[in-house]
Amino acid sequence: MIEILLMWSLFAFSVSIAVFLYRAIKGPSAPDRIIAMDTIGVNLLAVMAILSVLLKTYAFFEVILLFGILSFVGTVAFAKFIEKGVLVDDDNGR
Amino acid sequence: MESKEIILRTVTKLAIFIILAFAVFLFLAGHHNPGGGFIGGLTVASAIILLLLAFDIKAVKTGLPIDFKVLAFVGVLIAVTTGMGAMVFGASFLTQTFGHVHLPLFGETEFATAVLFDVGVAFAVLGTALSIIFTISGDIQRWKR
Amino acid sequence: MSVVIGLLFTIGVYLVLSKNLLRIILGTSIISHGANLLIITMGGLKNGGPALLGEGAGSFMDPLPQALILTAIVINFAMTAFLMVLAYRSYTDLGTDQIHELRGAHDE
Amino acid sequence: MSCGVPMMNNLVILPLLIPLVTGILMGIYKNNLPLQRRVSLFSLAVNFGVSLYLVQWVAGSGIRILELGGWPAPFGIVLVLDLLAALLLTATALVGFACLLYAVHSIGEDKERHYFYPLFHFLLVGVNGSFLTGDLFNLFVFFEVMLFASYVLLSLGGTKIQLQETVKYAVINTLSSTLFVVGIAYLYSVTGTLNMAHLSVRIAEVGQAGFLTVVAVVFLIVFSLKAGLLLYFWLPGSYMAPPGAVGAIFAALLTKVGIYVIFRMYTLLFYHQPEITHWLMAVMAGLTMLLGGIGAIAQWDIRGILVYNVVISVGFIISGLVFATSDALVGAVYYTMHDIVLKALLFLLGGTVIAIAGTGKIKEMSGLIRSHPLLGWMFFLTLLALSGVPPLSGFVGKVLIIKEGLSLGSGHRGFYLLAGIGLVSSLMVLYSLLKVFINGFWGETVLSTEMEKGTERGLVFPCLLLTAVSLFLGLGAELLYPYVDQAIITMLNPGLYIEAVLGEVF
Repeated sequence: MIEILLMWSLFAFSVSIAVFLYRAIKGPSAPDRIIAMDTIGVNLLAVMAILSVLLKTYAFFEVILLFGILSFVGTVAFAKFIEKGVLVDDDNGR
Repeated sequence: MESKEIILRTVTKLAIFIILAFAVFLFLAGHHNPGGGFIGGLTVASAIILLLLAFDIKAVKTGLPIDFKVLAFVGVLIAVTTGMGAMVFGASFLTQTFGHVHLPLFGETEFATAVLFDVGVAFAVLGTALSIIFTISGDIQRWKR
Repeated sequence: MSVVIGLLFTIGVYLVLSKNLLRIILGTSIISHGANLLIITMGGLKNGGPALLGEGAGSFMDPLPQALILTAIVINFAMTAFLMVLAYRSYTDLGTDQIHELRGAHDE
Repeated sequence: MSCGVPMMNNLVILPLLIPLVTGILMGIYKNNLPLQRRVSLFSLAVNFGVSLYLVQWVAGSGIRILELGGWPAPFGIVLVLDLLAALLLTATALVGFACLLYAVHSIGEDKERHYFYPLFHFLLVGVNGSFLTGDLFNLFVFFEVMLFASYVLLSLGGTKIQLQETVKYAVINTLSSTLFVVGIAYLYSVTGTLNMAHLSVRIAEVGQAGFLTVVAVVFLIVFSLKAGLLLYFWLPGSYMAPPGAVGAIFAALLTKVGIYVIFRMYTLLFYHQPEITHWLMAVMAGLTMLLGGIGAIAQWDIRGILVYNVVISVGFIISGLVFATSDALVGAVYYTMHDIVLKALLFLLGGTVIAIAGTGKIKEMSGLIRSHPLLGWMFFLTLLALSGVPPLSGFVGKVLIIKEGLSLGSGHRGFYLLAGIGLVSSLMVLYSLLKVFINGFWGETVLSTEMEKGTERGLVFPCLLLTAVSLFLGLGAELLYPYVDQAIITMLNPGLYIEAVLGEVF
């Protein structure tokens, strides 16, 4: 029973990733794209988590964490780039 | 302009420790599980990149007065030296060995020379990634002016 | 799988043949990905657990292609980074990112 | 399966480790230039000594292998040192020493600060590793190390020409490396192994059917791109761009690594269908020599002439492999060694001439022999050696290859043609270099000593060193012959190589 549920949720996540992918490609503005990419990242995390339940393995846990960190840093970088036009300040407000 | 990026900075201050702890965990997990020097180094690098994003080059450089290019070379040197260590004991190059050490706090602990190799790899990865980031971001600054 | 590889190679070759330096670099990168995928496919897609100790050991996959790809990816990453820097330098120094403008003029 | 005392086998990795560690140390102490210069030279001298010892050792006790990490051969990574590799290692160390000595005096402090020495040593790591490795994928890795160092060395200094040539060179080599990976993937799918000895066994079992021949041709394309065999179109531009010392080490080593790998692959792995692969190679070699010769004759820039000479010699060496008799192979290996030394010498001399005259165009220079007699006569000697005039080093290789070609020609008409092209190409080499000599060194002295753009001080000694070696290669051929002869035995009998790597199991 739980497996069918997991399968269906995997399917749902795939659909949502596809939809977000459309937004990321089409997205009229840059913030749209960034939010879409970030959400794709979150969805991927969820997919990995479900997979690790399905496959009954702990091996993906580190991957999930690491992916979360990287996606977080990436989103922050993009957001900052949009806001300020630079990624890394030379000397910030001092 | 003091209030700038206050959310980002606060989150960063908290998150940096989590990320670094996770990096150490990944690094140490590498012996029997997925993980190891490469990913550990990259995770530390991502933590420092987060610092760079939230603060600025100057602050990070005063906080971490390390030349990352040198760090990369030192890392490779460590990795190579552990390989050569095996030659001293008459085994083939890169042969790794391990033994059990009794540490006061952790009890019976496995200690392997592969860890030393991994330290080298971690340093090399960290150094390379960060020197690339520093170079590029510095270059962009110069270019904008 | 093979279709995807073919597709990747097609895209890559198309990009490499274009005039823009950035596109060429992306093209080489995509072709490398195609080659990596080829290694996986050629290594044989088999049933079996992931190549980890303790995880369903006994029937695990052939880890060699994975090791090869890991190495190839690292190398490809380094190459792409270097080419990007090179393209950037040639854009700032030579003032162009069009490959046909990088032609000739050796001894002049 | 490990044979011998493992401690002793660790010596095999020394030619790889010495430059690696030196390169790393140079990277750490990157601001201490005097230290860098001394340690670099010292390490290369040590490397040369070790290589000489290895030659003796392997000649005495057969092929040596080192299983990295103690993993037995078909599974782990293995380094194989046979006599061919040892001889080439020696030549590499020697040429590296001379080029570095030249570089110390010519490259300029700015480049020295920007990791010139680490890159130089990493280049040598790549080259030595390619010679030593017994594993196809490892070969790819070492190739990449070498290429990567060469990209950076090529672009070091960042002049316009260098940048634009590096772009082309890097893109082409990336593509050919990708093809290499593709070839590896196919080979792995058919044979399920990447260890060269193991591959040889497996290929011999299935008898190199059609698919494997296709793979062989893929590899031929890859390595001809790297070696500049027919697919040399990237070579002239990129070898002309860098400063003299870098150009010399490129010309001496990079193409030779490609040639070495072609030797290995087509004597160890793909030797079952010579009528396809070797025929293809014969056509490519012939065309390479002809086109390279025409290019050399057409050039009026001293670097251009030298670069096309590199192309010619690649074709010539490969034609030795095509003939594939033991004498021809001896000639090819001998000529390879000679060519490593002489191409470095030629480029160093060319670099010196350019440094003195301040221009590369031979029409604008004249009469240099009056103010620089030593340089002039060394150039003349090199010229004679390269075109194969008897007591000098080019002669032995040329005569062996062409003699074999002519004697094989009775069986196959094409070999006559190839040998003939070889002879014609010698003439082309002679003509093109004489053009440099006559225009540059003879005639009226237009440049007085005060007007010269640079000096030859410090630049002549490495040239002298290489000239001496070249003379030794020619006059001491008798001394060297047994070693080369023994190196050939492995090439003709893949069984020896396989037995050394895999033990008696197979």
